[in-house]
Amino acid sequence: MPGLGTSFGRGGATTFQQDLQNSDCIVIMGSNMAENHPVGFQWVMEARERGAEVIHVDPRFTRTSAMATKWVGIRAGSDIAFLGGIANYLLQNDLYFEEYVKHYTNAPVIIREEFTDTEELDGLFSGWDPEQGTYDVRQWMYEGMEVHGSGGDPEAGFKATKGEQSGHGGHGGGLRYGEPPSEDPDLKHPRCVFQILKRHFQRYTPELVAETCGCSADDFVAVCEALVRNSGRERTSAFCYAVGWTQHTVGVQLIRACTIVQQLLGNIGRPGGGILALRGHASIQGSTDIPTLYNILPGYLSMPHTEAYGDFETFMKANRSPTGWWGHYDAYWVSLMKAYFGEHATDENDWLFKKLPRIDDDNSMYWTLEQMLAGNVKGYLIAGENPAVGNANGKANRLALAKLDWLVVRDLVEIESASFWYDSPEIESGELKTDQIGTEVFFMPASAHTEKDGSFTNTQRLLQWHWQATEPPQDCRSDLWFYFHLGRRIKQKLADSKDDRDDLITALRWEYPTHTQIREPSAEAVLAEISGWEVESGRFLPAYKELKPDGSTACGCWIYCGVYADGVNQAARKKPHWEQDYVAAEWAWAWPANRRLIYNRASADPDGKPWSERKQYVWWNGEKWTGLDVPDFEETKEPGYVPPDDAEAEAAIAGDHPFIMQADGRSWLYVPQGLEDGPLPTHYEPHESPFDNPLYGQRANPARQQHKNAGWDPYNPVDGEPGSELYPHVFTTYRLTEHHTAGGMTRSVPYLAELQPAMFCEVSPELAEEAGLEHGGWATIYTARSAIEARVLVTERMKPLVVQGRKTHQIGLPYHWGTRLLTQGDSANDLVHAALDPNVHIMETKAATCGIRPGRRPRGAALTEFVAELRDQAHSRREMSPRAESEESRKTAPS
Amino acid sequence: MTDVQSYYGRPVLKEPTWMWEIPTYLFTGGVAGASSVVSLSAKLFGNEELSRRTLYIGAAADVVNPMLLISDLGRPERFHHMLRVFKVTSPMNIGAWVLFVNGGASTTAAALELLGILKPVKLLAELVSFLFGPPLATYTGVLVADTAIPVWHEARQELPWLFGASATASAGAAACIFCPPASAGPARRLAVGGVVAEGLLMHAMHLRLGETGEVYRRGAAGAFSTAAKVMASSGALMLARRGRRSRGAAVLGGALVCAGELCLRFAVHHAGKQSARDPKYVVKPQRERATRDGTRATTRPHESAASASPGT
Amino acid sequence: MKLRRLIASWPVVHQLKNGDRLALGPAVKSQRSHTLKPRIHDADHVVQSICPYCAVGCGQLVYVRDGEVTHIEGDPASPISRGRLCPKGQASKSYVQSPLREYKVKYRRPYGTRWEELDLETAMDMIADRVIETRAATWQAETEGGNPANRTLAIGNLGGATLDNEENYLIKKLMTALGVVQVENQARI
Amino acid sequence: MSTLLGQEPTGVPDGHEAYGDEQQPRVGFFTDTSVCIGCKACEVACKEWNLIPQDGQAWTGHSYDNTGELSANTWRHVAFIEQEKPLRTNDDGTTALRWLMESDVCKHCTHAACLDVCPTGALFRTEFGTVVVQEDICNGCGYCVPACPFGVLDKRDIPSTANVGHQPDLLPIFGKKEDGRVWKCTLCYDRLKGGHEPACAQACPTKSIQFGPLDELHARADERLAKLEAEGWNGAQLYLRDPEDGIGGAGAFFLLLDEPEVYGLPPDPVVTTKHLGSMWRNMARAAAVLTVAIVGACARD
Repeated sequence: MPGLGTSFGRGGATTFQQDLQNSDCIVIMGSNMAENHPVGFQWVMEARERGAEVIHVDPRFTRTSAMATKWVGIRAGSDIAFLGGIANYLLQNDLYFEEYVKHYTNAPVIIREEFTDTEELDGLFSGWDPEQGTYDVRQWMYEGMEVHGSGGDPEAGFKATKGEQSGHGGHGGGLRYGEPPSEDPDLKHPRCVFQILKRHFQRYTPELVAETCGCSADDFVAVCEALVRNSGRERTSAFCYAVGWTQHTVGVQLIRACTIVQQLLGNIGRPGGGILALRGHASIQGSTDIPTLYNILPGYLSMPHTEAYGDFETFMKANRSPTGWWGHYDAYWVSLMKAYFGEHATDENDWLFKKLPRIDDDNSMYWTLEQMLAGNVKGYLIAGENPAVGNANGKANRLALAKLDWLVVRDLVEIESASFWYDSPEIESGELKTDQIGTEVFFMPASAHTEKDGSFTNTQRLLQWHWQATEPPQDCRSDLWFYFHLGRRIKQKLADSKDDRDDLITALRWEYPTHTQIREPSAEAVLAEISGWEVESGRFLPAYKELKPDGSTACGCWIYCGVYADGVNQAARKKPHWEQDYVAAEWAWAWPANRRLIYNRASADPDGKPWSERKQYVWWNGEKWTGLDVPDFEETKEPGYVPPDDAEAEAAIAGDHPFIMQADGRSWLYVPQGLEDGPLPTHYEPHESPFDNPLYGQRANPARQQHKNAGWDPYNPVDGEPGSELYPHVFTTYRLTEHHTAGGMTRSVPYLAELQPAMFCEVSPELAEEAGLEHGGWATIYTARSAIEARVLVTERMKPLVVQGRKTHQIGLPYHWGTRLLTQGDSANDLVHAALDPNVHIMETKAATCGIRPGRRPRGAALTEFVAELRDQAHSRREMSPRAESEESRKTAPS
Repeated sequence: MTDVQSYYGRPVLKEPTWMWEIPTYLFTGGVAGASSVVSLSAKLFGNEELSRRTLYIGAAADVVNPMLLISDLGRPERFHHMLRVFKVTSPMNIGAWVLFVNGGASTTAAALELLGILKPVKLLAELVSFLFGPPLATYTGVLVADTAIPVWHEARQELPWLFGASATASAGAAACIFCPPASAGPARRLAVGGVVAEGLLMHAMHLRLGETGEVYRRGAAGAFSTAAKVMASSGALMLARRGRRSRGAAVLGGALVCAGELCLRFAVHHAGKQSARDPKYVVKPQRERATRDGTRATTRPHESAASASPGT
Repeated sequence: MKLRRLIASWPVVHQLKNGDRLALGPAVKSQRSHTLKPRIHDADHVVQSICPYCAVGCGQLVYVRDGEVTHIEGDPASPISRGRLCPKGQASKSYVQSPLREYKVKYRRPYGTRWEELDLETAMDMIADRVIETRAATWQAETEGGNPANRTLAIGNLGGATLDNEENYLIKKLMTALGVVQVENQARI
Repeated sequence: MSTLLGQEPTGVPDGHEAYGDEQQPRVGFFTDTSVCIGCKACEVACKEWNLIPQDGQAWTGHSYDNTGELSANTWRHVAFIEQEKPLRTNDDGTTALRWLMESDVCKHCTHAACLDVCPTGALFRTEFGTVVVQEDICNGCGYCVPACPFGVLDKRDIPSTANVGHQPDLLPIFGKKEDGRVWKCTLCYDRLKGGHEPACAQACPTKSIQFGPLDELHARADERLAKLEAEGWNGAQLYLRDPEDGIGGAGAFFLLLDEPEVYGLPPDPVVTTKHLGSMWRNMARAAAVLTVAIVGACARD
């Protein structure tokens, strides 16, 4: 996530789960860790048993809250106000870790004059272009810093790096020798980051937090005090978050807000500190590192855009940061091309740069969805994902599948995405008719994890190998098998093509050893390629330091370089934990360079001494950096090292700057480039919210992506608009311990199906009373998109909140259910709209508005009518007096 | 009883899984047990008619008994596992042995009687069955009482007596049906006396059970116990008033008493199920006892040191 | 002889002989109970694996006999999970052996009303052809603006967060070579 | 059943000592509900290991508990109780809300009624001091079902599954389709014999379920209780830890945060065979009187 990436330099969790046991205070927010990561939660319990405070801030009282020493209930989608409030509390009361902030963050850096803050512009930053609905990010730059290509220079034909790829410091712009041109070490300059930050959050007072989040000011202050009490030289606090933070139209900025708090408290790079991003899938971290994403190549290298780049050199110049480890961008790039195309990629042909496919600004999942609905997408391959249930606006996703010419679905069981053509809710409602759907569907049975070798990258950047236990039965095949043999066939069929478009296919290195009669490709051979080797000697590379820009090295993913060092599968190391210390450096392999707790140079003070005995981790012993972990720093670079004026790349990082991926070696409180919606997090209301923004005239994130005028994604009227009263409540979706995501892996398991056998909604006794809901009965929940039914679970764990003096109800909806498998029910995602975060195009499943009424939903065509009727009623009311705010004047044609 | 806490009102105990066979067996077992005593006693005092008839009645019941028990088993083909062990701690195991011996003896005796051979062996068999009859007629009281079901366990003092009386009554009544009134005198006395005794014992049991006994006034148990009272007493009355003179009255009265006794066994059976179904019958008495005598089932913090006692 | 053995095996005899007078313990132990042992002791081999559900990354031990998974439990050696698993991870064997698991390719022809059987090889060949045809028909060498595009926007690939790194690597590598840019996974949603 | 021989109940499990030198130290469970996160891994681990059939998919609305109770097909059951009480008495009271979770299991009583009353010896005391139903012996008489003061044992009424050794009916006329046997937690007898800890204890993510020699567990539990008291936990108490209680203490005991009945547990259970001696004597008297009465009735001719 760029939230972490732009702040610290890498988009991965800064720490590892076992280290939570060293925390003195753990704040779990945007996550229901006990329920969704139960085994990882054992480390939180370890900490609690050692006396640590465990604080859970969440809209619901969950199994995590039950274990916490304190629970604070807040309104879904108000987290930035809460975190900004903490930052303000620290700044106003001088409770930040001064020495850490001064040396390790960009607090002293002075920002150029053009920059204007949301405080002045009523919720907008300078550079806002209302026509485009985007920011000109150049106005956010460090003072005196020349704007750097990928930093967003439209004239040069570049888009600002963003999304996952920006997760790397946004390449820092053209810094000379790693130091910003102008800074004020005393943090006094009115335009220095520290002062800007102070002003930015000055109105985020405890009272405002209470009014916005619906919690009490005392509870909020108690959390601040706990964090202060447990941070500093002697103590550290950690944050754990999950998609409760990411799945918002302000998802990235939400995580940014947390990074600011942790930077001010000096908790990054230190034992018991850090920010632990809790990922939901076995290899979701891996699928970003080695992306199955449109906008990046392995190791977060940019996919080329369609804008004119000129030649390879310009592209490199644009992407290579003069300073920091991104200074070797060309080495990483060329090594990747050598891995992809072998001898076909040469210096002469610019490593085939001209042949590479180009992306547009947005080719993300929901953009593709829109294209599918428009009939522009013909073929679709789905591997281990269930968009018909798991994606926002499920109806649109299912209707889109029906527009395809051909569809391949690979899974262990027949999921809803494979069966939409005969048993989807749209078949029931008559919106789809089986014999009128032209989609050709291939269901390909997949292998289970026990039937193939391979590695998962877990939530703490750890690559763990799983060995094959049995042969895949009958037609079941691994995805490795499927894509390898698909590629092989295509290569064969196009072998003698002279067509330009087939050049890359012909050039593609696609030779992997296979075994057994099904000819399963060797996963270890692929891992070896990912790790990389020296082309001449074939010597496996030990680390990315050895990658060269001259084509002499091949490496499929530079940040994974070394996972196959010495020809040994490092990810398969299984040395028992009782034979090593708690860091367990010899269990599997973590990127980068097997570092478990990254930025760990920050666990020592500027002079290289541990901040305290109690919290020592990595330190300077006089000759080199040493300690419990692999130092995340050049081993022999002295703490006092000052880069010379001509220094480049890592040489330009000073000895007291721990964030080596950043151009200036510091963590970024303020992000001058790399983000679409502002250098600082700002509280915006969710896209759909029953409330106005108490801080600014700008109600919601101005840069958020909406599908205005899109019939397939209608929105509820929001606060202030007539019609909003039809959708008065806030709902949030989530997972239960007993099921996994869209249910494809759990609704098929009898022992799990019986533990949570029905879709239900969680409501407070007060709401039940108001809406006439009966515990154990049925309720119908509806939005402008659709209506679903659920069993009613009335519980004290749901509390009505008083926000802006108004009582508001929140409704909890697990999203595991679909029309098939052992336990069936309506999909919560059918209610969710597809307005997106501008940086990563993620949807807002965690906070939107809805209505609820007792009883089961209408069946068949009556359902669509029911939804349309309410929607039209609401929208017609809105037409009468649309919200004044320009950005809100969207029309939504009923679908 | 709202003052009783429970887990969503769910039962603490499991309902007995026994089906209709068991209460029926409680009845037939009683008939068999008591009849074998009647048979030999009658012979002793020269009432050959009564003796022979009751011998047959007892034997007939003893043929039915194992069938009922086996058909109630979850794995009938394993019925013989009952005799795998000899467990004094298991009334059912002891019962199985008793039934085995008594049944064997009474049926042998009946067979020899029928064939009119091996007199001494038959006499021995009758003696054995005379000795095992009374335990057969009463152990079922222990069988039922030796459970966690409050309405059964708390009545452990009365149940063997109650079942004994019921057995006597039903054996007598059965004899009244199959025996000419002239020689059925003792049988009538047993039937009437049994019913009277049983009435008194029922009363005593209810006094002891108090609130726990209220299940006998509710649902199936209530219906059966009312039916039992009405039929048994009216039958007894009929036997007492006209049993000596009219064969018809004897048959009808005997049948009514038998039906009544059968209903009594079903009443007890259902009372047990109902008692298990509602947690209050388990929790309330235990909670009261716990607060009265102090419980050791839970250990509070301040006691924890003390409770680290030997024997663990 | 046989009878003697039968009598000797009669628990009642053990009761009297071996001091378990109440027949509560050793006397009544059945033959099965005597020879009982955990089925994982009969495994042909044990494999160290990783849980396929969330990203905690718990270690698993997969026990195999006659080519079938007979049991899956936590791997005590893992420093992360220390042998523990959540209900999902614990149910991995039932997931792998789900009663609903599909073992054969299923094919639905355009406008078809039912699944048809299709041989795996044929299916692979058909899919390869679909990719090639669609790509050829929708290839975009340049943008309207005349900038290089080298792509097709008519094919998309979804999924990856539940797959292995090696699988994701091949997907991205192949799709890039094919000019398929609409590659996405759950990390986005 | 020591009481039958006139002794008072002790902490020594009936039948355990009969093993002589085969005897192993008594093992059990200490279930500490103060760290239970209600994930139900124990329920699934148990079913996976013991190959227990699925138990039906009924949504109860009783918080997150859709299992309901221990039964023939559920040997670990996690109870969920939502209360408007603070978790700690010393809380600032801002969140007077707590969610109790407890993983229930067979108690493996020191004096076990089910074991006493079993007429076939299918139930027996193992060398580890645990109480186990032998599936190859049980004939489904069902006597242990009402005998258990905790309502643990139950008859399996669903068709026998392949994994449980099901013999063909010897008596077709009485033959039954259902499994018909009684099932309960075996404390993973087979795993114990193989030197492994029970499946539920190994799975438990937070070690709310602890397995080990009973005396070690007792020490640990007492320590834990003291700690919780110091931290001011609301209603912390040990359940069935005391060898002087009505069942002579349990092999599987608990740390609860409220009264037992709140979790569906009996507040003061007593082994049902405690009074069996007097019951036998009482029966003897009844039998004697019955004999006399009948003889007397016949004598009056």
